[in-house]
Amino acid sequence: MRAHFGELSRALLAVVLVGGIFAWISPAFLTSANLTILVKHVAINAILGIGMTFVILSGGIDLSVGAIVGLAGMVAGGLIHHGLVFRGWGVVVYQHTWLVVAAALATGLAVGLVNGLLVSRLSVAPFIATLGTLYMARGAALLSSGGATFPDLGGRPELGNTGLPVLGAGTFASIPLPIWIMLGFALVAAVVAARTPFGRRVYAVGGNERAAELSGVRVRGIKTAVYAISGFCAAAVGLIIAAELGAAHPATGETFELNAIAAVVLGGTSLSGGRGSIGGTIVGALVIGELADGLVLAGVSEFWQFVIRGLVIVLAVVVDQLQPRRS
Amino acid sequence: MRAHFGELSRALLAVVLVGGIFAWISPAFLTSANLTILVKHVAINAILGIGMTFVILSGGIDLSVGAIVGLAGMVAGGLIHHGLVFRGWGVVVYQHTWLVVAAALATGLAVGLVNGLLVSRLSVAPFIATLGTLYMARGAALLSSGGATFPDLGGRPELGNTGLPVLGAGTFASIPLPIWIMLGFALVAAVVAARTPFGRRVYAVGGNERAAELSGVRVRGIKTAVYAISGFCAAAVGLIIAAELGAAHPATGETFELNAIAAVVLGGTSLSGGRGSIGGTIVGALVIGELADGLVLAGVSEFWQFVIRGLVIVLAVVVDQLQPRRS
Amino acid sequence: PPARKTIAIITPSHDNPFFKAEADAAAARAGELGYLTTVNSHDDDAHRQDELIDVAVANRASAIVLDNAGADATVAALRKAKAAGIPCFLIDREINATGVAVAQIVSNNYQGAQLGGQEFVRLMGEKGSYLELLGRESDNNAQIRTRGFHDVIDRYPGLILAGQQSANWSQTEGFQKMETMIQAHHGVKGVIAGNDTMALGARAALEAAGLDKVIVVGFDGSPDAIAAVGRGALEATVLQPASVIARLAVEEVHKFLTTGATGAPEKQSIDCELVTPANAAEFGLFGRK
Amino acid sequence: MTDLPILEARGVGKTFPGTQALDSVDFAIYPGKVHALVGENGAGKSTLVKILAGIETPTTGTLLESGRPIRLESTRDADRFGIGVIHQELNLLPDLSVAENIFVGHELRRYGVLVDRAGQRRVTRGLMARLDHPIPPDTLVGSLPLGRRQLVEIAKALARRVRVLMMDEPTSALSAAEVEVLFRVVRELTAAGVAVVYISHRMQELLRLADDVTVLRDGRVVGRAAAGEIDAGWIVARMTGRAAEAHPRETAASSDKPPVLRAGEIELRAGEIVGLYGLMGAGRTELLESLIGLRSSQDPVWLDGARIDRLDTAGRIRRGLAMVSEDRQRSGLVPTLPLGANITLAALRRLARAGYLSARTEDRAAAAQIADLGIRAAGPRVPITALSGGNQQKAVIARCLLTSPKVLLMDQPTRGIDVGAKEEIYRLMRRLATQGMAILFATSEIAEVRDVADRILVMARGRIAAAVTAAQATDEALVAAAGGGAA
Ligand SMILES: Nc1ncnc2c1ncn2[C@@H]1O[C@H](COP(=O)(O)OP(=O)(O)OP(=O)(O)O)[C@@H](O)[C@H]1O
Ligand SMILES: Nc1ncnc2c1ncn2[C@@H]1O[C@H](COP(=O)(O)OP(=O)(O)OP(=O)(O)O)[C@@H](O)[C@H]1O
Ligand SMILES: [Mg+2]
Ligand SMILES: [Mg+2]
Repeated sequence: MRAHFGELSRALLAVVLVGGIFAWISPAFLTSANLTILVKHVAINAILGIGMTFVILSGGIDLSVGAIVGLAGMVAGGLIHHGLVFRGWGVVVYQHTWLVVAAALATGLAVGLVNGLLVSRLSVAPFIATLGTLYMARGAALLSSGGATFPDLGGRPELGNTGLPVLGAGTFASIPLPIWIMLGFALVAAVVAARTPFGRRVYAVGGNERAAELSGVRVRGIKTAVYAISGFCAAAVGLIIAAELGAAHPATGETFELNAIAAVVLGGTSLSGGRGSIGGTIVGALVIGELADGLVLAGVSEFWQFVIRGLVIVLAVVVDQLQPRRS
Repeated sequence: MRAHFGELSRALLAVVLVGGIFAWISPAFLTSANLTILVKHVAINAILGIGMTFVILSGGIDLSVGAIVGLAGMVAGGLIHHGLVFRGWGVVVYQHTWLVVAAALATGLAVGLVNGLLVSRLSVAPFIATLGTLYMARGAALLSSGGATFPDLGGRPELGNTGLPVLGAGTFASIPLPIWIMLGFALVAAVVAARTPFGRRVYAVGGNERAAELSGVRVRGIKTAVYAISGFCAAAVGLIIAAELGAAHPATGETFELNAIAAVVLGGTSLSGGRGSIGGTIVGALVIGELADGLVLAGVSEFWQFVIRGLVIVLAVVVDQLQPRRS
Repeated sequence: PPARKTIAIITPSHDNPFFKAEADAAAARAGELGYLTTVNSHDDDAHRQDELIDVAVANRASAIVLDNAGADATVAALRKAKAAGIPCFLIDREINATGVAVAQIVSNNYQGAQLGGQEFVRLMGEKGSYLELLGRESDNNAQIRTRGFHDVIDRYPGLILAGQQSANWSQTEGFQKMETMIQAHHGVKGVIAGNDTMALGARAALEAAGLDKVIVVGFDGSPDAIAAVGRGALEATVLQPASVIARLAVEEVHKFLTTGATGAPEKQSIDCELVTPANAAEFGLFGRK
Repeated sequence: MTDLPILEARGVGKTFPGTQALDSVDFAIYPGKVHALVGENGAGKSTLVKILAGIETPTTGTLLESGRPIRLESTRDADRFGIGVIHQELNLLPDLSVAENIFVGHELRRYGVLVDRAGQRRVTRGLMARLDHPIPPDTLVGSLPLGRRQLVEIAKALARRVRVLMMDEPTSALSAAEVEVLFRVVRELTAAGVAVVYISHRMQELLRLADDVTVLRDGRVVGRAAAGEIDAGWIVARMTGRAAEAHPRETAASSDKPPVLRAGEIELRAGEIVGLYGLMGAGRTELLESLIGLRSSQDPVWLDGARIDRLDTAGRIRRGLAMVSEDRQRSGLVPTLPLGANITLAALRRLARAGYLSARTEDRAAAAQIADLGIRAAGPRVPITALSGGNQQKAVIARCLLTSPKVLLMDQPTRGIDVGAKEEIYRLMRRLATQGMAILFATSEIAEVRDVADRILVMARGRIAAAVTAAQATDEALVAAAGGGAA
């Protein structure tokens, strides 16, 4: 994996370059407060990208992450607001915040598992399988509230379900929790990908499925697992966003999948599978996040933002390609 | 290609099944008026899918088609409304409608060429290259009018630029022109893909790039060409939509890429390249179009439409997979 | 017995409570009057709207009630419907043509924006710097609202627009953009937003940054926003009487189908109302209680 | 006989990062002659061929065509000079038909724009008939077994009118009968004045076919001679830098223990090496794949007294089965992983401590295998794709050995491996058998099966046609049994 280091440092160059330009345009860019906010915004896409990296390394793709973000937020919002309603018995059970969080994460995991089983057991093309669950999860999120927002996710002390907003607004060592969560996910994922049997098998499945099978890798199990991981990461993002806004909206996360995939690919992971790294994805997410926030700080108009974003994304890769490779 | 026939007929089964269900729910579904409208709606996605099929067969992907749809419409709209303004000379030149159409198509072709050159010459991953041009084309479309719509594309007789709306609203042999255009594109594309050296080489490049190169195929030329084709098709769609609406809006075509890719993949073309057919894409577009219109006719609520669309897309493939294969 | 007549109700996406309320109110009133309804959303995509109108024509709907997807891009589609003999009734947003729709019953966005602008000026005490969140910039209403705001606010030289960004009507984007904007613009005193969801996103960002004192004014009058105004999280919003308009439109449909005329001019404008902590309790789902 | 070489390399050198693949090599080929290129795995044979075919550009040196210096920038340049290649690694498109594969890039046309499909089919049928294998032109290449795909690759080269044909191990997946056909075709070509470069690790083939022999070692030419003047010993001595050694034949291990693997007619005892001999398409691959669980089988499979045919491949591997497949591109290598990770892939569970795979442990395990099997590579971190064909094959074998299987299935394990390395692998197989492993290996080479196996199973038409001990076996008996089923 040492080869990756060179690639990573090149991609980091893009981060520094883009950052440098913005720092020059806007003095506010390099303040620690802004950088903190920037990284906090990056966290969203980075966490999605981490799950997506596993999927793409295994040779698949996951379009459903954005819908899972929305659904997980709605599950949390619904449980905090209405509790679990058992119609027949006329009983309503409110969950403790931890249970709410667990339920939302479990939802993401479950949708991911469905993706995984569709892909691995029923041989549905990943694009189609996850497009299907995208629609279904989005539909479920909308149906859960009839399209409405669950506001005020602060919870009520008497029900023991307060505290969710901390996930979004809380800090530890004066760094926002979403950043810590991203760091935790990234660290675990980087180790899992690079230095565990599971991670290696993901690379092998993406590199050559038949060879992996003949090497004793349970290809179907690996494929199921990567989608489950991606679903879990997406649910975590759903919780963070709901916590930040203090509200859950069913359309949250629309088109997030595109940014997540872009972060992964910008980070040097090959869409055909088998090649790439978690570190690259984080750097890719940084480039995208820098652009999004930097252009806002620089006060660039919405329309020019499109043009510049497109240019920088392409240039980041072109410049990278033009450099002499040591192979 | 004989193998494809079996696949095609299976996919057609999905079309018939879904159609049958809708016909049973809604008596209006099987009227010739409704079927004509249905196919006219399908034409949009089918034409995009035809271009996309070439790209995907070659092992690439084109995310920029939706943005090209928007941009091509704006080019046509702008030329009809403002003509070509040469600031320095204070000259404004209005184009004849044919020139307007040509300019819009050339725009699509040009963006496609940029995609192709980025992918083939600069080795930018197709996802990133076309994501970049997506943003740039969308930005250009928005900037061209400051976000506003170009209304009344009817043109003025004294400028010789009337007639564009015919493209959307006209009929020939009482069948709307967009359907004829789709049929024309489909026929040409099917012959090109299956029966010409170019088409076979697209399959070869997608199947095994190295093998194709070693067999004397100009891989870079093929890759450039497929994106140009896709851009051209997208521009044609942009013109049709602008003609239908009688107006050009810069946000037209948002997320069209997803439906186009879905049509291609539903039609049995492999996202990893080298396998698939134009006929399959048309059938895939039919399934998607049937769902979109049928659910509306059946009076299904918006949120349930999501869920059902997701289910049907997945089921169409699962049922297909469960059938015994002859290999 | 003759089959019951169908009214096709087409609005933007129902994940926005405003359009949901509008569609629900129209469907409910139509049900009371004995009509069948189909309710669909065009997601602010003029092309999808064109398709939905096509389907309504194929389905031989008796009338179309439409909250449209673009003042110019809608005209051709409506002409088609008219040619097929289906009367169209526009609600909430108007189009740049007359004689195509039977009625255009709109909430006066410009007037509402001016109301919001005036209240914003008052809350700001006529001076200080402020930020603006715009809706999707390719959307007509985003442009009308910002024009309405500025036609009022720009008359006060003490009010300085420090920054302006589009958050595409979205709460998440409103949150993130506001977090970033306040990095570059310290000491802003107020935020004016093109709709309520962006305003609520901005409020969450300001709270997270400890800027509780910043004034936030929204637009739409969604139930969440009214509740937020009630408890002081938003300083004000502008309520568009969506439910009222939708019901009115259906009633005019009924009149038109039974008598051949609506008895009202084509263009009808219903004014928006300002919601403040003082009167928040008087409002319900996009209308007075 | 012409004096001027049709194609010549002068002082050609090629440096890859970390490797000097070729070092001032002179090499000339003449019309109507077969020039054999021999050398150990990684000696530089394929690299030289690729340079002459315009796929790699030389770092130093010049190329001459009929005495004139030329530059070959791409395969299309080579094509213009009438240079054709059959590559060591097959370059076919699995989703296209046989006919389409043969003509891709050089399609026959109708009306200038359309592919002349009827014409392509007709020519294809002619070519396959010439190769004695009438594969229908519309068959998808992906559905063909490896040997047949190699024939398609040969047909593809024949379809071009070439003046120079370079064949990089064209027979590695072919058995004796197909080799004879190929030789006949080569002789037809040379008779028509085509210059042929022929690479193979099978000495007997070389000596029968070649007019000239050039030996490469470590990227340098270490011997050049007319084929008539030399023998296999001469070649091997130049290749390896030492004299050829006769290998002693050890006897089989115990035979009274219960079989460790049992499936249908097959019984394998610990410490036993069983050869599976047969002609192309006899069904050896099918049999081995059903044992490892890649295909379903009717017969129950018993390993160490436990029934394993309900287990998936991973389960069987965990129980102590392992397989080296014949097609390393398709089911052997993971091209995206480096050499070390390719070697350790099947043994990750054993190498991990508490779920963590330390880089040191992994590198050490891989390095040990690299040394043990004599894999020529700078270290475990090099990309597997940078290895020569033979060394890639060794890496796949190393992977299987790291799982310490009880039963090792090897499908044509010495395909593309040089004589020296073959000896190493034979020695290794014997060593493993002595340590108690049971080995079942498929081969198309009679010499190999007689040298290495204790017992021989002959397959024909998908079933075991004969079972003999090595001592009883004669070439004639084996060939008769293998052909008998097909008659
Ligand atoms: N793309 C490459 N990058 C780095 N090294 C390479 C590359 N291709 C070949 N090599 C190295 O060049 C040397 C010669 O390789 P080559 O493939 O020519 O050997 P060969 O004689 O054909 O061997 P074999 O009989 O195993 O096919 C080997 O050491 C190999 O590792
Ligand atoms: N003439 C033929 N045409 C097409 N397929 C054949 C023919 N003969 C045999 N086969 C198929 O080939 C397969 C057996 O090939 P398999 O790979 O198992 O044989 P093998 O002995 O390993 O031969 P090799 O590896 O030399 O190709 C079977 O699926 C059989 O149906
Ligand atoms: Mg070689
Ligand atoms: Mg075989």
